[in-house]
Amino acid sequence: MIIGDLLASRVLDHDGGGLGHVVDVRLALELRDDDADPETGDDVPLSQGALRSDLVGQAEVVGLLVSPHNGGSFLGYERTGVRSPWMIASLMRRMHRGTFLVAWEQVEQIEEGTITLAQGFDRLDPSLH
Amino acid sequence: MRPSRDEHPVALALLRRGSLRLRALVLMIVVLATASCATATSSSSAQESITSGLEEARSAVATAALVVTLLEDDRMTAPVADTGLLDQIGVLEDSSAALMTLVPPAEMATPLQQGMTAVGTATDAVVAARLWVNGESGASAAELLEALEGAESEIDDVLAEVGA
Amino acid sequence: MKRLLGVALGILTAIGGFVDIGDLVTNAVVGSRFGLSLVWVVVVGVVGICLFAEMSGRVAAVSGRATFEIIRERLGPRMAGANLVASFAINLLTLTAEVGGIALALHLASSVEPRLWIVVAAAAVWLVLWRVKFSIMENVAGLLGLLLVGFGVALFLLGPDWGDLLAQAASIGQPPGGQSMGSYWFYAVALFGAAMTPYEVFFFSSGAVEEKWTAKDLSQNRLNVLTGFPLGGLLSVAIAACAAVVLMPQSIEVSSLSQIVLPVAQAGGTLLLAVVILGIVAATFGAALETALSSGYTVAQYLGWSWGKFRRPAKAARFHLTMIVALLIAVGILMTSVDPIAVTEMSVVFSAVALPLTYVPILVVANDPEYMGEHVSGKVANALGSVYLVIVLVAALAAIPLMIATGAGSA
Amino acid sequence: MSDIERAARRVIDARLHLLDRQVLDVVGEPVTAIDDLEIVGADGEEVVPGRTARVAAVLAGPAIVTRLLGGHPPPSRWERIEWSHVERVGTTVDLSVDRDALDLDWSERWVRDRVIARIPGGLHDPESD
Repeated sequence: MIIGDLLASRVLDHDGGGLGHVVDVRLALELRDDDADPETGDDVPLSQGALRSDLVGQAEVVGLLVSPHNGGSFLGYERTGVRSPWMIASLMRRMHRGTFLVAWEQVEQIEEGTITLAQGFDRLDPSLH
Repeated sequence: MRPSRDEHPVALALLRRGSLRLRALVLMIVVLATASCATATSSSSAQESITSGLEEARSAVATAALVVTLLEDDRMTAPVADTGLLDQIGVLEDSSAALMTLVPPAEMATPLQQGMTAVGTATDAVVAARLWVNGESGASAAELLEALEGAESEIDDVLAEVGA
Repeated sequence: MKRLLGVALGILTAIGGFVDIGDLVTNAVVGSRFGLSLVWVVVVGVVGICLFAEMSGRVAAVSGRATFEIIRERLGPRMAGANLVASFAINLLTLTAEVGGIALALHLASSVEPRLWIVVAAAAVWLVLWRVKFSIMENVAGLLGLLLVGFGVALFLLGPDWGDLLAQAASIGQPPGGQSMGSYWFYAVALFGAAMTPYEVFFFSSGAVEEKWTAKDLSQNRLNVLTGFPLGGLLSVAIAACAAVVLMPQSIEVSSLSQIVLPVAQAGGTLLLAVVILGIVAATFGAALETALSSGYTVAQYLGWSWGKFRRPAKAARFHLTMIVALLIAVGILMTSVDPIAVTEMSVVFSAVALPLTYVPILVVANDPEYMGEHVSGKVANALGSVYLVIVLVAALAAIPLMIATGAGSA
Repeated sequence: MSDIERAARRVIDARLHLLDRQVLDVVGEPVTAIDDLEIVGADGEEVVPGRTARVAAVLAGPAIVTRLLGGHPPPSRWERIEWSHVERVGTTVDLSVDRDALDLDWSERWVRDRVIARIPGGLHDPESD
């Protein structure tokens, strides 16, 4: 299965009621010990500097993000604390208000284009922080 | 030049099948296409076409006069002058082609005829100037400028008559 | 001292690199038809390109990610793919116009058939892309392009009525007699598109990665952008003013490169004319390099290929192949004896149409702390950025309807 | 419950943080953009909804079709990079292998060997003079 199969799928509750569409797939990355210090200083290319880059192991699927509105792009605003520039940020928030996270364990069935959730699934907070 | 509805089978098919918005769009495109093909038949748009063709020609003659003056004053090199005049001969060709392909209503036939003659005079004058630039003509700069000026006023006369 | 020289060099390069065939032609056409009544658009465009180039340069330097990588990350493969197709097509049009511009300028200097020059020009562009070091390429083209200052000199030698020019510049929204309002706004969009062509941003941001900018470079390049582009804008205004002073009174409408240099000849004679023609060759040559590179940058960055002039060609094979193909297509288009000036006018208008798709992702990522850390956009940059978001959207939406309504400005 | 949950981990969203990002090889040379991700069940078999699932591979090339147009190219045509080769996840995804060791870079190698390397100067280092 590929992530592209899940994205934009319709999401139904156990009784077949529509909940929205899958907009993203949440993963948990196993972190390994990291000894490497980012280089800093005036003469080091900035791009090699302090950007977060983690030494990772396995990546496990932990849940699906479901938006009641559409499967479109978020431009990265919805689940982070970024609020500027105001015009675009507020538009994106409005477009994806009501987005929730559902745990992978509560996904019952996956068919082509349609995903059914288990009875009594929980709507979890979608934010990453 | 006169597309009618039955000449647009594809558009018609779309009209029958499409959504309301699509139908409106197709209709608009057909109307626009019809309108743009029909321009030459109405009097006011014939006037517009003649005017814009003549204005291009006048700009070409004015450019040529400037080129001749500059070369005579040693402010310009012969290759630049030659290219400059060649470009303007191209402009005159275009404007003459634009006038020749018009189908004017009856009352515009005479000014159109005069316009084409004027563009012809202008072309002769610019071609003569180019010969002079290339050292192939015995004419003096003053004579050339006079010819160009004559062509310009001939164009202006027609423009006035068309009512620009 | 060396530092100071570096700054000076950067600024000079930015001035020379700002003006390309699009700016040359559009400014001269506008000057001959509308006088200086559209100068305000050049001002708006220059502030916009400063803002936009600064953001994309900062994003590229801090995150190491060039513009088109970001566009795909933020817009997803579909919308970014649409942007890629549009940007590549516009880039190709602009490249075609620039190569044609080099050929026209050389034709002007020599009377040798432009078709011959097209082949020579394209081959020379490719050779530079293939062989020459990035910084040398950038500096030489920029410095020689600076010869366009000849237009400014010409303006002073012409001794115009400055008060009248100022009055023209102040008559915003009031085209001179005989010109329609539709054409006026059409050329406003075209001028805006000429100043804010997306390729400048692709080139600028990828250049930041090519040259591996450091924190030190970041401030220096901000300085280059903020002084170089406005001075380049002054060059554009000088071109328009020359046309307004000499050509407009004689109702000469600019339709060819040879007309653009007439005011220079009148003011400064053959010497100044030679200087300006050399400047036009250099400026269009530099822009041809930038657009050819941009065609490679956009495709390679979208698909994740290795790219960059700092690599050996064999280490960025598909990138180099893309540029070769783009150049061949440009030559092919020019060989159909299409008028490069007409191509130029098309490319600046479509630049305005496609601009939002490139502008929005950059604006967004410049605010993302995951990419930018402490270098995220400040309040001023965001306020200006939002104002320009509106301008960019309005210009993009208005471009096509204006083009249809005015017959591309001919009405 | 998985091992990852007990170890240090970082939660990310696939589309936001992985898809369409640039993949670099062990020396920092670009390899591809991430076109999709393949997910498998715990022992590498097909995904069972609700049961542990993890990312098995980064996909490139034809797999992009799913996200561009929908539909599904056959898995035999996917160009894969095993997830075990993924070393770091940041604004780029960094591999622990050289790009020449990967199958999916064939088109770059083909263009290099058949076209670019045959043009004089194709191996010339532009920074050397």
